[in-house]
Amino acid sequence: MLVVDGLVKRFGGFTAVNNVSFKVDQGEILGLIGPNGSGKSTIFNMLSGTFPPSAGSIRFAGTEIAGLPPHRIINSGIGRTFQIPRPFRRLSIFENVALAGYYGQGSHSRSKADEAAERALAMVGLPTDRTASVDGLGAAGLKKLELAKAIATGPKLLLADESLGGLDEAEMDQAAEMLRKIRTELGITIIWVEHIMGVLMRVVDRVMVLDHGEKISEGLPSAVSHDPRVIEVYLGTDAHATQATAAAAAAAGSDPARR
Amino acid sequence: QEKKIKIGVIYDLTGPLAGGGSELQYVGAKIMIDNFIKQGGVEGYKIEAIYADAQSKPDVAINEAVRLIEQEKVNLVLGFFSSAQCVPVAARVEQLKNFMWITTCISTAVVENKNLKYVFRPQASGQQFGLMAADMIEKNAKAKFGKEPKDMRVAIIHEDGSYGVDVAKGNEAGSKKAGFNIVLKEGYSATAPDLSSLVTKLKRARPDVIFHTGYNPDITLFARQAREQGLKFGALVGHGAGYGVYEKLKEGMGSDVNYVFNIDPISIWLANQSALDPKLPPVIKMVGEEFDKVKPGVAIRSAHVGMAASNSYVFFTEVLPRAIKKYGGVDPEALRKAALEVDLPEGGTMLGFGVKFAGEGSPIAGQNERSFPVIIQYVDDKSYVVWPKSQQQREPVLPLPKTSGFSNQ
Amino acid sequence: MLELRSIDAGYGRFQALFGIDLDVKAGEAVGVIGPNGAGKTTLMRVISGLIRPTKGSISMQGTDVLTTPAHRIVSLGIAHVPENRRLFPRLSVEDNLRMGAFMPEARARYRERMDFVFDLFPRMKERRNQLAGTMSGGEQQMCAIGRALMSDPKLLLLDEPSAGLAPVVVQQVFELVKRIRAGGLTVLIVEQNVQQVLQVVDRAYLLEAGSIRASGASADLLADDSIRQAYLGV
Amino acid sequence: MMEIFDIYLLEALVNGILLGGVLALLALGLNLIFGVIDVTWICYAELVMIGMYGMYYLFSVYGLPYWVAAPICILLVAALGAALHFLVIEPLLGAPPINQLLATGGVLFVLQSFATVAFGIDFRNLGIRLPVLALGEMHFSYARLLAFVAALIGMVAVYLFMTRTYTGTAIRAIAQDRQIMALMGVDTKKIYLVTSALGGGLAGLAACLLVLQYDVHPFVGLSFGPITFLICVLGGLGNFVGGFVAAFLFAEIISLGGLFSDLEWGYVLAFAFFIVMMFIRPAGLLAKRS
Amino acid sequence: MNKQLAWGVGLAALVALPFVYRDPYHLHILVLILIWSFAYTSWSMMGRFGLVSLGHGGFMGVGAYVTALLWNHLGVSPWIGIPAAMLCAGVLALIVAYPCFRFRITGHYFALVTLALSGIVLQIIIATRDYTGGSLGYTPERTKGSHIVALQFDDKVVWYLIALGIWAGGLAIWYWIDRSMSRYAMEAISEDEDAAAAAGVNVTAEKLRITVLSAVMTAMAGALYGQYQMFISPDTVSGIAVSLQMVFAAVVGGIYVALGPTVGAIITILLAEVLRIGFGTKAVGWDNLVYGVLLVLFIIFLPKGILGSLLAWLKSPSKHRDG
Ligand SMILES: Nc1ncnc2c1ncn2[C@@H]1O[C@H](COP(=O)(O)OP(=O)(O)OP(=O)(O)O)[C@@H](O)[C@H]1O
Ligand SMILES: Nc1ncnc2c1ncn2[C@@H]1O[C@H](COP(=O)(O)OP(=O)(O)OP(=O)(O)O)[C@@H](O)[C@H]1O
Ligand SMILES: [Mg+2]
Ligand SMILES: [Mg+2]
Repeated sequence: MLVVDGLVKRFGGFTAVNNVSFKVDQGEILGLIGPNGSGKSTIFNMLSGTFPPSAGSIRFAGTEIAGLPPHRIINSGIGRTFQIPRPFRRLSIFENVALAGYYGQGSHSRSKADEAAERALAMVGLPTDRTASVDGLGAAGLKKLELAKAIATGPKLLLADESLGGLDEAEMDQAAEMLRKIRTELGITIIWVEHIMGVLMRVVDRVMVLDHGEKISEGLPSAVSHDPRVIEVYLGTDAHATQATAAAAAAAGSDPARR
Repeated sequence: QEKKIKIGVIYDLTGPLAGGGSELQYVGAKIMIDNFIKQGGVEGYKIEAIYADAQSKPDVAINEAVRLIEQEKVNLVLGFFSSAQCVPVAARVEQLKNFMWITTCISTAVVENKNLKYVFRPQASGQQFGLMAADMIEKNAKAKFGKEPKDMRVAIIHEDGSYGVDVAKGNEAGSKKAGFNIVLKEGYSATAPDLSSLVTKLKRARPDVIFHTGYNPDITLFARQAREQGLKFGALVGHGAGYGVYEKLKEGMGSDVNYVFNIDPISIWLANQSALDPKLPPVIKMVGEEFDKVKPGVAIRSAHVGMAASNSYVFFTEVLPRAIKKYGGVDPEALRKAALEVDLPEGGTMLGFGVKFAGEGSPIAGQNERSFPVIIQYVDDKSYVVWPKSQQQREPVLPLPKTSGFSNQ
Repeated sequence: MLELRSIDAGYGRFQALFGIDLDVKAGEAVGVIGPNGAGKTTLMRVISGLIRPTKGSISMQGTDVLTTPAHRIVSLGIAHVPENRRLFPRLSVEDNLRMGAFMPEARARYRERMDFVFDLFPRMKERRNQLAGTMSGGEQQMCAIGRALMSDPKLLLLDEPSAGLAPVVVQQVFELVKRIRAGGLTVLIVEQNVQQVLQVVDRAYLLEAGSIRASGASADLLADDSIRQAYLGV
Repeated sequence: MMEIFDIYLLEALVNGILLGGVLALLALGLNLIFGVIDVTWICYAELVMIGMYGMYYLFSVYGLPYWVAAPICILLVAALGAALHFLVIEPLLGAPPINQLLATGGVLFVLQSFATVAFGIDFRNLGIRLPVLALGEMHFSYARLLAFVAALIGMVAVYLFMTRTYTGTAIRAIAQDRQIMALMGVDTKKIYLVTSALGGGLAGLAACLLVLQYDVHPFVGLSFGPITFLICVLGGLGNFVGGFVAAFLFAEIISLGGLFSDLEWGYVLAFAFFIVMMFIRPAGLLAKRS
Repeated sequence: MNKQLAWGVGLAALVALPFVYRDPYHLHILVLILIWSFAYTSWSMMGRFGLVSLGHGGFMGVGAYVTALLWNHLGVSPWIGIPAAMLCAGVLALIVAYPCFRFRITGHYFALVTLALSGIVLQIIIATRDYTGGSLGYTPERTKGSHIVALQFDDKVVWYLIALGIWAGGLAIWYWIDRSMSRYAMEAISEDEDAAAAAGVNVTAEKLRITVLSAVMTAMAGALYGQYQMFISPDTVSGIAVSLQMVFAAVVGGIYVALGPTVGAIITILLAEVLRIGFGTKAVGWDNLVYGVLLVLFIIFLPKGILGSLLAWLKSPSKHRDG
């Protein structure tokens, strides 16, 4: 459903993303990993229209979306979360999500927006009353809110940037579970950026690895976690690699939802 | 019940116009009003004055006028320095059928084609100022400059407010009539931080005479930059406002102020007293003494003070008594009828001119048809009336003698 | 080295910490773990003087921290790497590091410290002129730790230093914590990554809802079943 | 048409540069306050006005020599800047920026009316008349040359101070994250004090030089206030070199615009230029493009 | 329900007022307060969302001058002239605001671009004095007596009712926006444009809509002011001073609550009048000094504005701890 070809982003003289091409299939969860500063968030920013690519094409559901303004892209069915949560503090939790429901779907209907908000909030497990304030949310709550906002825009493709950062282990499991549910229940395709391998590898179908803005590896989690380059630049040599491999293996063996 | 006339007096005591001359006008009017209060009023009517500060803002002037008329129930409003205030206030006064006695605002636009019934201005108009300036140069061109009028190069520069624009119109009309070669005509904002390109243009245009209308900071800024950039010319003719306040002019221009011309209603202290109505000289003396009490140590008493004092005096001696005696009161209608009947010959006011208002039907209804300004020249810290001939105290010094820094000789 | 006695603290009318007692001895590495919103960050802020407790006492090497003005607390040898990095986004990396050495005591050794930080994070040397705000999350975290180290502290407070970092870097950070300790620095570290942090620290406190629920040597905590279940997801 | 390219054009060009010096001098302190620590002093030009009155009183009334009066005046305005900070800005540091803008707008009002009440409405002037530099047909004012040189030296000094010293770096940092400055061992109050005093001092410096060229009256600030703000933004907030260049551009537009057309259209042109530049280079003239 | 009743009663009382109390000067002040309240409310439409415009003096000037110029030169009735003027202001707002929003010019930058705009409008009015009367000001030509086509009435009561209606209309628009999704969008935009865009909001379009609405309403206020005062001048309806005056009054009253700008208008206008009359010419300049000091104090101690702070105080559970 998403075909990216030769994507490039330069900041001044610095190339943050260099000629990256990939595909995402309907209904899959693609893990996007790579060292800090390798260009993951930058790719998200281009996919969601936050800024235009310097070169390359992005085709989503058959139409070219590279360089479109963000609201058009969101309306066409791409939703995103931010790495560092960016809630609207002057709006209530419900209003935050209803806003996304109203504008994100391009339908501009009040009742549909409220409906979407209620569904999204229930999905992530946040209160659905209209007045609860954002200020009461902790780190985990804010991450959930980010997700709820993204879901409420009614995306076909969800870009999730580090949904687990700052969560404790139990919460991470919950979040991972949630992503899976979003995929299965709402049929939303997901690209997921994450540094916590133990969780990521368990959930994703496929992994793509970036380094210095270039794609260095792509494939099944079990394969990627054995890739020596990936281990060198990203996983490190010890526990993580093993943990990742273990997670990938465990998932492959136990999860019936996987083909 | 006690008989009383309530007068609302409005000038700018704060804001940029205050220092431009409005405050001096206020002093002059107040001296005269206090004088009549001290005398116990006029024809059995006690006088009560309510003063207001228009803060150099037209909307404040409107509000104050409305308040004085509707709230304080004054019988008339008197004063006003800026034409930008006179125009709307006059319209309001007409609408409210009150009475307005303008001592200053000189813009022709205040009365022209307005068909004002209740508004009177004993003062000369801005265009008269401009015409007078051109007249003096025309008559002296051959003798002093050795040129035909058509060879005279004149430049007209002015602040772009109501005042400067109006006077400049007069300058232009007069120059055209005289056949001068107008080499430059340009307006600028009185708050402009820089006039150097204007000076450069003047240098390029090489005028014999510069007609300048400005307030104060811009006049000194112009003079300073003209000197610094080496502008030379044969005469500088100013038109009141800032040019009327010699003290400040001297402070800003230093010795360059020598031989500068200024057009204003004559300073009452310069008026040829022998040609005035004999009851006026003692009044002039009184105003001078009172003024010295308010502002001690001033070298040349400002013409502004006398202007407001004289114009107020006309109201108290000509309009008010007639209204009370002949028309039975101080209501606007009585005041209006009385004002229309004022008929003073030349020499009938401290400013030398007479008073006769244009009546209904005239395109300048409410304007004193007998008023005229005079041209004075500052020479060695003194001022002399040099134009028109009838008032002349000495011949104008034209063109600038070599001793002046601006001299193009 | 650092002693907290019955500290109460909060934000306005909201109380976040209740009677906290905590000790850190010189040369030790101590961890603080606990669920979101437990008050871990608040605890760190209290120690570095960003917020003042409503009750209790804190002393650093015998000096009363609470009577020291906030900006002098760094001079006592306490450096705080705040949650979410909090860099100066429109200053260059180098200027950010300079700010870390603002105290007169630290300025003298500026070059030396700078080299130390650049050795630790070669990426920072590469990006020294980039504006901090335009760097990736991980780069920013490095810069924040580097900035704290510039003041040559005795006690380093780390608030979730591994958040958002790539696994290699997380390992590096924990390596670094070990190295810093080896260099004689005392470390107090708040982490969500319980598994790993317990491998680096000697002791840890478990904070829940503003109170200390448990404390002990890392090995003991790792062995504790209830803790394993609640925080290790095992 | 050719006749326009004469010696007078050159003179206007140079005069534009000299006016640029005056504007650059004014923009210097404002750039520090507004551009760097992100605090709005709408009343900046009014501080200059008070400084000019200070010079008038010290020089003309108390008879101090100019070179003695000037430093005193600078200190005076510096103190005023610090006071402005502690009385008005400090309580508003946490409030929305618009409140700061308005509070200092109120101070503008207060200073104008204070000057009216305290110094009267008269126009004052030192009466110092500096010599003139004449090069053939062209004449230039020493007062402006002086301002130009002061602006240049001031710009370089402030630039070095901001980039080379710890205090300078802290000043640049403080607007970005005030709360954690304490973690760096920075006393934020002191930094604000230093910056405000410095900004005030620069306003004082401008006052000392402007008073040689302009009459002082309570409303003299109106001539300079808005234009100074525009220059800071045009140059890029906090960018001292940019501010310097912007001042000259603005001055040239006013000067040449005034030469080629009416003086009053010169300003329309300058304002329009500002708006257009904002669209072309929103981050300032010298900003690197992304 | 109760609230609506209170509103109804309040409005009825306001409508009835001039028939009971007819002191002309006080009515004059009331009309001014209503017209300015409407202008300040218009400004706050965008000001409350962090779009600080210093260009509204320009829009007001366009509203007043276009209406008057059309009437005097072409004889176009203000009934057509006012909509035309509003259109002009809207187009002007569009021309300036579109690139601003497109190029992400926000905060200080936006404020100063708009400041330049009001400077330009002012200068143009002055420079084209042959048509606009320049700084002398401009007077719509009078017709005799009350003339509906000319929108000129001698009776202050008529003006009072017109101003009241417009003012109430302004509030209605405020409430309409307040309850629409646009408010959510604008709140979101004012906090974080990228995040708002990621929620699907067309940031540029939303900002433009509110800006144009605000400009158009302000132009209407300018036109009404001109029709009522029968005099406009660059100083009273245009330029930077007028822009600042709007921002001042609105913020002093409170820009986040509907009646805040109205309270701001009441306070600033009354305060200025009372102080000026109180000090009179006995202590020249003191009224402005006191006025300025009071404004500064209001802003420092009531950062949410007078009404905003009052409401917050009434709502806060412990009434004695106001922040
Ligand atoms: N600035 C603040 N104002 C008001 N309440 C706050 C503030 N900061 C934190 N809190 C509240 O104080 C409590 C403790 O917060 P704290 O940040 O110390 O938790 P934490 O343990 O660090 O959590 P996390 O793991 O999410 O970082 C929370 O309930 C939080 O909502
Ligand atoms: N606006 C910008 N200007 C200059 N450089 C930028 C800008 N935005 C990002 N970069 C650089 O681009 C590179 C890629 O950044 P990006 O945020 O995409 O990394 P990331 O893969 O998301 O890293 P992390 O996992 O740490 O979040 C980084 O080196 C960053 O410094
Ligand atoms: Mg990222
Ligand atoms: Mg925390």
